[in-house]
Amino acid sequence: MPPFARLLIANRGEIAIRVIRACRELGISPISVHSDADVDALHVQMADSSERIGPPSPRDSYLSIEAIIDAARRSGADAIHPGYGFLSESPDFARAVEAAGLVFIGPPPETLESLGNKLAARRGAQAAGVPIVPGTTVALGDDSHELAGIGYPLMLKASAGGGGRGMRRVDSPGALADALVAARREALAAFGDGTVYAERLLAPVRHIEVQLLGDRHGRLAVLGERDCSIQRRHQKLVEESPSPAVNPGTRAALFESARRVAASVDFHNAATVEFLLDADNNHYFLEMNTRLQVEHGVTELVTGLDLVAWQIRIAAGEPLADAVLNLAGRGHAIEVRLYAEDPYDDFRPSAGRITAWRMPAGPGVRVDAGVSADTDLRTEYDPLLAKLMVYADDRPSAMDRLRRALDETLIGGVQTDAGFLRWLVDDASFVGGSYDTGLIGERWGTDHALDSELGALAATVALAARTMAETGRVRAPGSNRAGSAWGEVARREALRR
Amino acid sequence: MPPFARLLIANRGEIAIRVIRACRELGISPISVHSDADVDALHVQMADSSERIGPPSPRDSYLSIEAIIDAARRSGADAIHPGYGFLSESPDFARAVEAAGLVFIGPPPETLESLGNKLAARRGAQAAGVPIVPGTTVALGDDSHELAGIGYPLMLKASAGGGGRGMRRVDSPGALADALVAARREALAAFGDGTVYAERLLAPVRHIEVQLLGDRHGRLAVLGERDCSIQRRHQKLVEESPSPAVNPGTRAALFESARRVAASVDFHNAATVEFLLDADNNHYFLEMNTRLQVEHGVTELVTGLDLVAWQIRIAAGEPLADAVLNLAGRGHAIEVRLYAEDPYDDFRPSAGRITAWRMPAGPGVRVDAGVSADTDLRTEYDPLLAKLMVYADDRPSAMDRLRRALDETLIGGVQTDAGFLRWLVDDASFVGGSYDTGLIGERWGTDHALDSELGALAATVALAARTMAETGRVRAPGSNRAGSAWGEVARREALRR
Amino acid sequence: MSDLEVQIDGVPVAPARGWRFEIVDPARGIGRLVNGLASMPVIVEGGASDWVVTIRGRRISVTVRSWRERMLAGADTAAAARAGPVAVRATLPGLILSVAASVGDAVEDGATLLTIEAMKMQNDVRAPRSGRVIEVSVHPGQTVATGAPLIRLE
Amino acid sequence: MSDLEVQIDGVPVAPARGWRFEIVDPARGIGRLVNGLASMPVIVEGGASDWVVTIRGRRISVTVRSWRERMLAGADTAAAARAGPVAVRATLPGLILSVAASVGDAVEDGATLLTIEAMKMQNDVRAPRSGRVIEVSVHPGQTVATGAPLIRLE
Repeated sequence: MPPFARLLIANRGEIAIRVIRACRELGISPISVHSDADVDALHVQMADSSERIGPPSPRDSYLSIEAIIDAARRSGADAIHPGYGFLSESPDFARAVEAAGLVFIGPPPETLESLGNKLAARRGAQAAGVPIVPGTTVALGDDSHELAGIGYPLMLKASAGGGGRGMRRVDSPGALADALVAARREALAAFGDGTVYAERLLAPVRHIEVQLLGDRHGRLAVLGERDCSIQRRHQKLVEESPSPAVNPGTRAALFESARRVAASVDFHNAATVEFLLDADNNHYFLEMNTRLQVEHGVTELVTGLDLVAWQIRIAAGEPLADAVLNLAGRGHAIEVRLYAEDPYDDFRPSAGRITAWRMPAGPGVRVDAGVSADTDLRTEYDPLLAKLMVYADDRPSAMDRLRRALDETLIGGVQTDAGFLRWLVDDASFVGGSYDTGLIGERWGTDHALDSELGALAATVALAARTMAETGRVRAPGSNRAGSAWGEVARREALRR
Repeated sequence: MPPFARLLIANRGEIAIRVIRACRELGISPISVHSDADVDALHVQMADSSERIGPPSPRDSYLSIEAIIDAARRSGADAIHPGYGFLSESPDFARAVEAAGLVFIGPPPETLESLGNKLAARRGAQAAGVPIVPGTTVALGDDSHELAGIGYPLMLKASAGGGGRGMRRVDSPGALADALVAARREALAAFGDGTVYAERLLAPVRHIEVQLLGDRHGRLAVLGERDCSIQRRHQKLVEESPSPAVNPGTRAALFESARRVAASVDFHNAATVEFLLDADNNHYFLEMNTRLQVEHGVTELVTGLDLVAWQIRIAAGEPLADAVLNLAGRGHAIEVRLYAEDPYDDFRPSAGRITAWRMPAGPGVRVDAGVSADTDLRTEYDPLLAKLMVYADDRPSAMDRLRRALDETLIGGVQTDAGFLRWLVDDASFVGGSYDTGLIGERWGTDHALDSELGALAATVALAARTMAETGRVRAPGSNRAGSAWGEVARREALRR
Repeated sequence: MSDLEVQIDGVPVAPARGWRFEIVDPARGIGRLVNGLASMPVIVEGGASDWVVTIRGRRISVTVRSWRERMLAGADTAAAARAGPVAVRATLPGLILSVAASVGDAVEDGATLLTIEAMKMQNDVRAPRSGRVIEVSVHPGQTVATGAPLIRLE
Repeated sequence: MSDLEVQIDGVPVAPARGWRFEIVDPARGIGRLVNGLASMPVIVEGGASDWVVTIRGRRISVTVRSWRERMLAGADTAAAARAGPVAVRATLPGLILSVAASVGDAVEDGATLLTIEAMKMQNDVRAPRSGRVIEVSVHPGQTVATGAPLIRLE
C-alpha cells in the first residue's frame, strides 16, 4: 500500500521532478504546483496534475503558504513535500500544513523553529558537547569589544540566515561598524530579522556535512559525509562522498558530533549537520539543515538508498529498516551543479532560452535535470539547471568518469558553469583531493582571457556555420525555428482549458 | 598512463558507444568503424575518428576481418575491442589481430576455438565434473537410437551455434528425421558447419549465468549471477541480478561450477558461464561465452565495477585488484532491452526512422543507447535500440523503479517491445520472481486484441491531433519536417571530405 | 468537427470520456493525456486522416475522417473488393532465403509463400487469402526493398 | 569565401589549422570539431555575421564578416564614437533594490550606479565610463525587463 494517495510538491525545477519520480515509484500520485511563469515547465508536464499558485514572483507563488495550502486542498493531496529552499524550513508552513490536516514531509515545526535560529542552534550544539566555530553565541550588539576575543578576519552572519545571504566578511576592527549595519540591513530585508552573530573566519578550511535519516520511533541512521568545499558566494558547486580529506578517525568524530546535535533536538525525517574542518582535522559545527539537501544524490549513489522515498515513508510513520541503520557506503560519488551562470564573469547569472540540451549517459552517470531544450530561463528563480552525478568504485575512476560525462554535456543558448567544471576536473588540487573552500578564489581567479587555440577553434566553427547557412545546409538556433511558436500556443491553451 | 593510446572498436550501436565511454575514461583515443549505412550513426559521432569498412551488408563490413584489420592499421590503433556478436568470438579474427601486432581485447584464439565448439565445451565441462544438460556429447549421426536415452521433447543444437540459430525443438521420435535435416541445413548456412547435437528439453527451467573476470596472471573473479530467463526466440529480453530463484546454497554450487569450467580452459578477460536451473535447483552447464555480454551492465550496477575498463586493463597485462576478487554485490539490478520489434506480432522486427526518443533519467536509472531521434533503423543490423537498466537496494524497489522508468520512456516512429515490457512489470510471475523461460509463450501469448479503453484513448489523441494540425498548432512527424534534409546532406558531405 | 469520425481497424471508436490531449513537443509529436487525476505520455504521428498513436509502448493506427472522406474511402474499398489478383509485397527490406510457392500452385490462406531474412531473423511471408499463384517475382539470394512485389495471387 | 574575415572581441582570428567542423543536429546547432585524431563537440548559434560558439562549456562570440559588411560596420562604430550620452541598460530582468547615483553626480568608470536582484542574487550595475548622471529612470522596488534603460551618463 502506498504511504499516501496523492502528494503535492511545493517546489519547482529539478527537485520537484526528483520528488515526482519518488512518488511514481511508491505508487503515489504526484501533484505539482506552478506559477504563471511555469505553465510549460518540465515539473508540470511530469506530474499527474498541477495547480496554479500565482504570478511569477516567488513571494506570490512558491513562497505563498496560503496559495500552496489552497492548491493542496483543491487537488485532494494528503501530504506535502517542500523540496529544498522556498518553504522547506519554514515553521509557519509546516504548521499550516498540519493545521490543514495534511502530512508535512519533514520534521516537526518546533524543530524547524529552533534550528532556523542559527544562534540558538550554536548554543544547542555547544551544550551537547559539540565544538562550534569560535565566535559569539548571543546576538551582537553595537559594542565591538565583544568581538575582541574572536580575532580578524571574521564573518558576520544572520541568525535567521541561509543560502549565503546576510553574510559579511570583516577584515579589521575599523571595518566592523559599517559591515554590521550592512549585514543587519540585508538580514532584515531577506528574513525579517536583523539579528547577526560573528564567527572567526577559518582558513584554509573544508566544508563537510553529515547526512542523517531519523524515523518517528527514535532510530537514527548516519549515512556518511559529503565534502562541499567548492563554493562560490558561499553556495556549493561541487560535492563528493566520501571526502578525500576525512580519515577514519575524523569520520568517527564527525559522525559522533552529528549524532549529538541530532539527539539535542526533536528530529525526524532527513537532515544534514554541517561542519568546517580545518587543516589539523578539527571540526566545528556550523548548522543543521532539517530538509533534503540539493546534493543528496551523492549519498544515494554511495549508499544505494533512495533518500526521498525514505523521507516519505518516515513521514507516514514507517520505521527505518535495520539495513539502513548499519549501512556502509561503497565506492565514490561526485556531483557537479550545472548552473546558468557565467564563470568568466564572476559567476554572474545568465538568462535566456536553452537552444540545445544534451546530457551525458551510460555507466555510473546520473542526471537530475529541471529543464530541457526550449526551456526559457527566468530570472525569478534559482539558476540551477541540472545536477550531474557520477559514481565509480574509487575516486580516480569517478574523476575520469566525471571528465568523460562533462565532455558529453552540451548546453546551448545560455552561458553555464560547464566550462569552469571542465577546468576543475583537470585542476591539480581538485584531482589530488587537497582543495579547500578557497579553490575558486585562488585557482580559478578572475582572469579568463580567451586562449588563442580556443579562439582559432571557435573561428573555424563560425566560418563553417556561416558558409553552411548561406548554402542552406544548416539553420542554427538564433535564426527563427519552425514549430516552437505553435508549440507554445498549443501548450498554453491546453493547460488553460 | 593509459593502457593503450588508440583503440579501435570493431562493432556498432550501443556496445560501440559503451566501449567509447570506457576508452574516454581511461584516457584512450577511441576509433570507430562504419559501414556505408552507418556514416551518420551515433557511435561514429562519439569517437575521435571513424574508418569506413565497407558496404552495409555485415558480411562485407562488420564481419570482414580484412577490412577491420586494415582500418586498425590506417588509424594507428594499438588494440581492438570486438564488442559482442560480429567477430567477438572468432578465433580467426583474434589471430589476425595478433598477427597484425595489435592487442585483441579478449581471450587467446585457442580458447575461442575450443569454446566455440559447443560439443567440445560440453565434453570439457563434463570432464571438469560440472553437470551438463542431459544429451549427446558427440556429433549426431542419422541413427535416432542414439537419442533414445535422452527422452522427448528434446532440442537439436548446432555445435558451432550461438544466438539461437540452428536450434530445433523435437517433440517425438517421428519428427526427428525432418528436424535433423533442417537443423543441419540451417547450421551449415549460418556457421559453415552442419554438426548438431541433442539436449533434453528441460522445463520449467531458468537461464542463469555467472560473470567471470580473469587476468593474465591466473587470478579469477566470480562476479555474481544474472537471471536471463525471459527470452523470445531463445534470445534474452530481460536480465536481473541477483536471481530471485537462486538461494545461497545454489549460488555457491553455480559459482563452483563456473570456476571449474574456467579452470579447464586457458581463459583470461571477461567471460560468462551459462547454466539451466530446474525447479529442484539442479543446474546444468549450457555454454561459456568468452566475451562481453549484452547484459554486463546488470553486474556493473550490483558490483560497482566497470567491466569494460577491466577488459581493457586485463588485455594490457594489469592484474585484477584484490578488491575485485573478493567483491560482494549490493542491491538489485534489472535490465530490459528496448528492441525495434513488434510484441503484438510475435516480436517481428520493425524498421523505419525514429521520430521521437525520450529516455528516462534520475535516481538508479542507466540507459545505454545506440540510437537517438532521427536515426534510421536498417534491417541489416540487430534491432537492439537501447538497454534500460535500473538499480535499487532491493528487488521490489528495483521493480517499482523499472515501472517508473518505462513510463518515462517514449519512442516514436517504430514499434518497439516497450509495450511488452510495460506489461511485464505488472505481471504477477515476473513481479513475484517465480517466472521461467516459458513466460512469454505462456503468459504474454499471441492474442493481443486492443482493449477498448486504450482504443478510446488513442481516438482522443488522434482526434485532437487532427484538429490541432488543421488549426496549424502542431505538425506531427510523418508530415515532412524542416531541417532534416539539409542536415543529412551536410553530415554526409562533412564525412566524405 | 462533429463531422469527424474515428476508426481503429475499421471499427468506429468513441474518444475516452474525461481525457484530453496536450501537446508538449509539437516537432516530435510528443504530448500527454490528462484527466485531472492522472497523466500518461503519448506520441502521435501522421497527418490528414491517418494517424499513429503510441500509448504505453503500443502503436495504434487510427483513422480520423470527415463525412466526405468516408464517402470517398467507401468507394475505394468497394472497388478493391471487386478486383481480382492480389500482390503480396515485402513489409521489410531483406534477403530472400527461399521461395516455397511456384506459378500455378493453389495456396491456402496463411500458407508460407517464401522466407525473407531481415534483422538477422527469418520471416515467413504468408498468403493473405487462398488463391492460385500467377506470378513469382523474386528468387533466393535476391535482396528486396520494402513494398517490392513478391508474388501475385489470383 | 576568402572574402570573409573572422573577429573575436574586435581582433581578427585565423581558423585553427587541420580542424574542420561537422554539423550533427542542424536544428539545434550541434556539431563537432574533428582533425582526424581527436574530436570535440561544439554548439553554434546565430546567423549572418554574428555567431556564438560553445566549446568546452565556454560561449565565444564570433563575428564573421565580408569586406562589404566590415566597411559598413566601420562607419557605424565611428558614428557611435562621436555620440555623447550613453544609456546604461539592464542586462537581466530583475528587481531594483537600491539606486546609488543621482542626477548631477559625477561618476568614475566602474562605479556602482544601482543594485538589481536577479536570480536570487544582488547584482551591482556599474558605470561603463566616467561621466555625469543626466537621467535616472528607475527607483527601488521597481521591476525591470532586459534592455530597460536605467541611467543615462553624459
